[in-house]
Amino acid sequence: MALTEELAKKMYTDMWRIRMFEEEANRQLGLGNVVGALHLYCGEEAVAVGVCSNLRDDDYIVGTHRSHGHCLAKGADMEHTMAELFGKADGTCSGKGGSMHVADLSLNILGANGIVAGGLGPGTGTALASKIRKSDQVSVCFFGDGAAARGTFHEAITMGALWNLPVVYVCENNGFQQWVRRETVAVVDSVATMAGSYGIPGVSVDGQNVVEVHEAVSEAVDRARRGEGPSLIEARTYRYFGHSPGDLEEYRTRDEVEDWRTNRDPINTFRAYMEERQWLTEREDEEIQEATSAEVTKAVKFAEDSAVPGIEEALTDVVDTAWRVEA
Amino acid sequence: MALTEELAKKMYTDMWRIRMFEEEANRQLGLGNVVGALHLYCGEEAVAVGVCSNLRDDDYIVGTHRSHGHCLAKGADMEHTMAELFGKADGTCSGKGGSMHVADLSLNILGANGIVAGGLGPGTGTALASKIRKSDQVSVCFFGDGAAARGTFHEAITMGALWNLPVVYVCENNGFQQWVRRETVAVVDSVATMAGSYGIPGVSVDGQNVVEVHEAVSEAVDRARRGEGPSLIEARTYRYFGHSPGDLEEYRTRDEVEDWRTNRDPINTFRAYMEERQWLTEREDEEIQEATSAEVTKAVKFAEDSAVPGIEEALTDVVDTAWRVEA
Amino acid sequence: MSTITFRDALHSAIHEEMARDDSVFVIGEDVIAQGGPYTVTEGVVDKYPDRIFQTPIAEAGIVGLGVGAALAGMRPVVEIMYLDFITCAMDEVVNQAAKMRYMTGGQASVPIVIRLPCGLGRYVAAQHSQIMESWFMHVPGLQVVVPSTPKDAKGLLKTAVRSPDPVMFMEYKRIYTSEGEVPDEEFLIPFGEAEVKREGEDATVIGIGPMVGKSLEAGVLLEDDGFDIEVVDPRTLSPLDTDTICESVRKTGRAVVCEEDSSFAGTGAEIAAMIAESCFKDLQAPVIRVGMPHVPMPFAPSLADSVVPRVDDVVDAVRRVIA
Amino acid sequence: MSTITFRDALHSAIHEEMARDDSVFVIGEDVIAQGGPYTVTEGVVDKYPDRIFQTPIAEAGIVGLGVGAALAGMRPVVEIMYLDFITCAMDEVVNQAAKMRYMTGGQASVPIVIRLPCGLGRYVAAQHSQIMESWFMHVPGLQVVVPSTPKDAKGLLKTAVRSPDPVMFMEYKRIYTSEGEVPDEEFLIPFGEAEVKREGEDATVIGIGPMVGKSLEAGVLLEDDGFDIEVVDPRTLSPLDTDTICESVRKTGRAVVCEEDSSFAGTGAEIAAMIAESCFKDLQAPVIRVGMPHVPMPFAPSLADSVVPRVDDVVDAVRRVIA
Ligand SMILES: Cc1ncc(C[n+]2csc(CCOP(=O)(O)OP(=O)(O)O)c2C)c(N)n1
Ligand SMILES: Cc1ncc(C[n+]2csc(CCOP(=O)(O)OP(=O)(O)O)c2C)c(N)n1
Ligand SMILES: [Mg+2]
Ligand SMILES: [Mg+2]
Repeated sequence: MALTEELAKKMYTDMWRIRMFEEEANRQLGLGNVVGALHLYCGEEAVAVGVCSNLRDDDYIVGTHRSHGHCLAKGADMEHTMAELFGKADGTCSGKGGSMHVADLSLNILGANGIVAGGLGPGTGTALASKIRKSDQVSVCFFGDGAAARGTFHEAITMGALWNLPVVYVCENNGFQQWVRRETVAVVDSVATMAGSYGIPGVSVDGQNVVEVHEAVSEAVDRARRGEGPSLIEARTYRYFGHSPGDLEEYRTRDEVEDWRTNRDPINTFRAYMEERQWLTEREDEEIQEATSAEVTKAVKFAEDSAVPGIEEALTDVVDTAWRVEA
Repeated sequence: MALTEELAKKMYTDMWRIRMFEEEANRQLGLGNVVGALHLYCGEEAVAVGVCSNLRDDDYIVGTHRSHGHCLAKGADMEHTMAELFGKADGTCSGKGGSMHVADLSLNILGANGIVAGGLGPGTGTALASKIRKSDQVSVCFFGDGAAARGTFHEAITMGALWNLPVVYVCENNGFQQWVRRETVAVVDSVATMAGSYGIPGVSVDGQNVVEVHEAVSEAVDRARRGEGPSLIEARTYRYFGHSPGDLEEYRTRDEVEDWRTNRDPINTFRAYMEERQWLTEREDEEIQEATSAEVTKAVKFAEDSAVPGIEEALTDVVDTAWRVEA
Repeated sequence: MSTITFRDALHSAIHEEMARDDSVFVIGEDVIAQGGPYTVTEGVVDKYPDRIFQTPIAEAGIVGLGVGAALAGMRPVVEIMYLDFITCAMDEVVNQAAKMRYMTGGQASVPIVIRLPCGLGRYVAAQHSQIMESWFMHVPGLQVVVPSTPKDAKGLLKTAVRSPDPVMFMEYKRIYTSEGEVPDEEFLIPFGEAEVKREGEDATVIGIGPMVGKSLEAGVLLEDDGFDIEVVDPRTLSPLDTDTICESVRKTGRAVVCEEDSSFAGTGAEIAAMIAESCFKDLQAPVIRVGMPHVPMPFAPSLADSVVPRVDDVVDAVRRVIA
Repeated sequence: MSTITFRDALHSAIHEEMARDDSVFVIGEDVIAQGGPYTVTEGVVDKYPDRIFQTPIAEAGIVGLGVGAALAGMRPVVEIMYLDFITCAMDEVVNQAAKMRYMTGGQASVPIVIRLPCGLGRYVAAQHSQIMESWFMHVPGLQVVVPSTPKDAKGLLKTAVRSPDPVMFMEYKRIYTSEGEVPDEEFLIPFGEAEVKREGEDATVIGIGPMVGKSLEAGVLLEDDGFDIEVVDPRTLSPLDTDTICESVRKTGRAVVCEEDSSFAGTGAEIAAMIAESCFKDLQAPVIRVGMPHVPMPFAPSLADSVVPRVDDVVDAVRRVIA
């Protein structure tokens, strides 16, 4: 999809929406309103936004344990997403899923997944569905660099490649796998290398540069939509927060984090790009940030006001009990 | 290991031992003495022999569902192996394992495995044991081309490579995966290509040429013994029989099989090689074949004479019931 | 009515459902070649070449893709060549397929059928003979279906394909060739409805899968003892029709639960515990379980035959429960 | 005796066994960093840098390598970060580790310990809260160990490391920080020996894992009703000490089986069925099961707390069984 000024503004806004949503979620965690595992996406915004800016509403995405950003970039509503993190009845998943399972099926956001690499098979399966139906929908599977070691990565991509499915595999290589540095547990530096095992294109891009991500994905999405099969795109990125609550961050220095925040921040980088093209005035920038901030505040209010689910809710949605066949 | 005349004679003999053992097993299947799934190795002898001729008694091998050849080449006794296929009490596994689970732990033959790619993890684990113990034992994992699609292939080799374990991954690419041709279900032609995902050497050799296999594996075994890590070796080969009983062989022509049997038979190829070097007289060849034939006859007799296991045997060897700790 | 085999019943169910609904498709290993090891998907490739996928050997991938296709509104019928290999895809079954509806607060539906040829076949030992229904029963979100006759096989498979939730469909290999009467017109069998396959007064025998046939045979033999047994076939283990089972046990006062799988923490454990709790006052003897001993399947035919429960074992158990 | 936490008990068991036997090693994700999520392997890397392996995210590979190392005579202690992820390695557990001794006719020994942090923790929903002991019980060849106190944790883990056969070692996350007295001198706890954790006359409560503690609390509350319960902790589910359980039930005539996992086809099903069969004549009331309803673990703390069995549920069940 061509990067117009209009699209760029939307992308810039989405990056802020993710950034501010995540920072607020973290604050709410501190307040005890959000509980459980909370894997924050700050620092990686250019990936979700660079990818989803190429997608139609009816395209599919599947996420990871770190998926608030994917959902928001694909169009999920902030209020219901926040309410889900709060475990409230108005959450996208009625409070039953939480951070690791946020999903909005109405937008073909199949959702976060608590199993590392758990989404690659199902994501590829949505592409199989599109192929059978001869629709021109495209599917995107997000996954972390750690996920690339799992067998399901290998099996899913093998089938995606075998049947030339309309799917784009997007690796968010943030250099960490929970509390360990990638280089201590991985055998190849770039996940894109692995594309060779599947005979599909593999490219590595700067995940802090939303334009670079957008363009690489644009090509891959077009290819997929034309029925020419999958691609593997690695975006090199970085996460600002710890893996999730309880991370002592012994595996990196504060300086390292500071360096990325200062010199490679995806929002700053994109702002500079837009300013250069005179696509963004200072005033517009302020407006975007203010509006986003207000959106987040409203989302928190919504989440706070939403009811705690009634305990009878725990017993529903196991299977569809209304369904019957006649003998 | 250098290919001397003496070693070559042993290898030539071993190829015949496998060929005749398998043909006899097939005959016994027809007679109803052998039952169950029987995956025959005829046509692929050069792989097992080319590999195992580089191994010491204390090196480890793990096999596949098609492993009689691996066991015999590593030194397993024909009588007990045949008795195992007969389901007799004197079988290597007391009749409890059968063809898909033949094993001889005393020779560090960890055995056949009924799960495709099921042996790659355990095989790599034996190499981990050798590394921890600082022994210089080497482990070989045999697997089929079909196994390379499974996630365990990916996970096991990743760890073998990560820790530089003394293991050689030997793919027997016979071009078939049960009743389908490899090209219809695989995305890359050569399994050796996949070595790139693990940063280890990957080579493809003519699996019908035992000398070529022997030499490639010799290098890989030396590398492993020196502590320099794993290698992936693909041997291109062919199986003469159907996958297992019940295979209608609709996926290939008789001509194709005949062509391999006539023009690319591993035993004929090796005979020619030895004759050229004057390592094998006609007389010796005859003697080898006669002795092997006698060995097979003896093995069948042994298997026939062996007792059917008593039904109480079905209830033993689940766990070691003799083991106790004191409170 | 026509007399057909269990295999034919499955075969025609798949063909009928594929004709009826474009979203039904087949995926699995060797499902085109020879129509799969049990020829159940024979001919599908000719009629629906775009709706059958012959896969690499990658069970986790197969089930994973099936889950995704189902989430996207398709109806995959997955064949796992031997049930034993589903162990390679348990995350996909348990953490993905089974929980998706719940975790999304009811948004998602995963209409996947996983066909699982199981049990002792032609003596292929410990890694090719397992059953494990009790595993699937224990997982909320999975439906577990165990047909024992061609009629049930057809009616239940057609229902399974239409179900909005995942179905683990057990196919005992040894009964593929068994025959039975099947209606010629279209029919469905609802989940959660046990069938009383023989009426009797003296004891209730609950049979799972092939143990239904063996229990019926036992019923004939037991007539010589003057015992008249009732045979109940739950047909689906989850949901489990506790009403029908309990009604029978309340009538007879005695129950034997028969499965081919090993008893320890098996299917029979749930059924026996349920009966012992619900029918406590009516029970005149302890509920007896018949099953395999707690051992892997041995290879040697002599050994394998000795551990799989037989008609005799049912007869003995009934005698004990009545004695 | 010293008072230490459950986590400390596991930690010292591992350190002691590694000091005693060079063949013991640790493998798992993040086991070096922070000593694993529960810090159980803290300090191992300093003392035994060559005997701890921090892995990629690859559970099938981890367990697979463990099986191989065990076959080669080592004694791996595997950490699976959350029990739920063992679903990614079920072939390795079920078809490889559990069956190897049997399939080789007794030649092979697979002394592997798989540590499985399980159950509800800090509200992490359906894919991070499972238990599934009944799965492992159902697999011949596996031993299933469930400590409920620091003392049992230490003694049973040391025994597990020495066992020649695979052990599934359940660690309920919510009791890592619970405290208890542990002997200062070395000790082992044999498998297959239940412990009566409270003596009583009126009813037997069989508690699994954290339900032991809840049952003991219930015992105190029930004193007010004038009820004196006996609490039996099986400690290992496979092998299961049926003698101790039955002896207690024969004495009290009443039994309640309590687990945190969902009841349907769960651990309690086996125990209840066994009691109902073995103690039929002595039972004065049906065996009651307490467990989670048949649902995945919901995320919302309010919901999660509502489905995990509490002390009150035990109290209610005892009142019902005595009524
Ligand atoms: C199968 C599985 N194993 C382990 C975990 C625990 N876990 C959750 S996230 C994570 C690290 C994932 O690393 P990566 O894929 O690189 O994603 P990132 O967190 O860096 O975004 C681990 C080990 C899990 N959720 N699932
Ligand atoms: C996990 C698993 N899936 C499927 C099978 C059934 N199966 C047995 S052998 C085989 C084909 C294996 O092909 P390959 O690895 O190339 O070995 P080959 O038979 O050609 O020697 C299949 C599908 C199995 N045993 N295990
Ligand atoms: Mg990462
Ligand atoms: Mg092959």
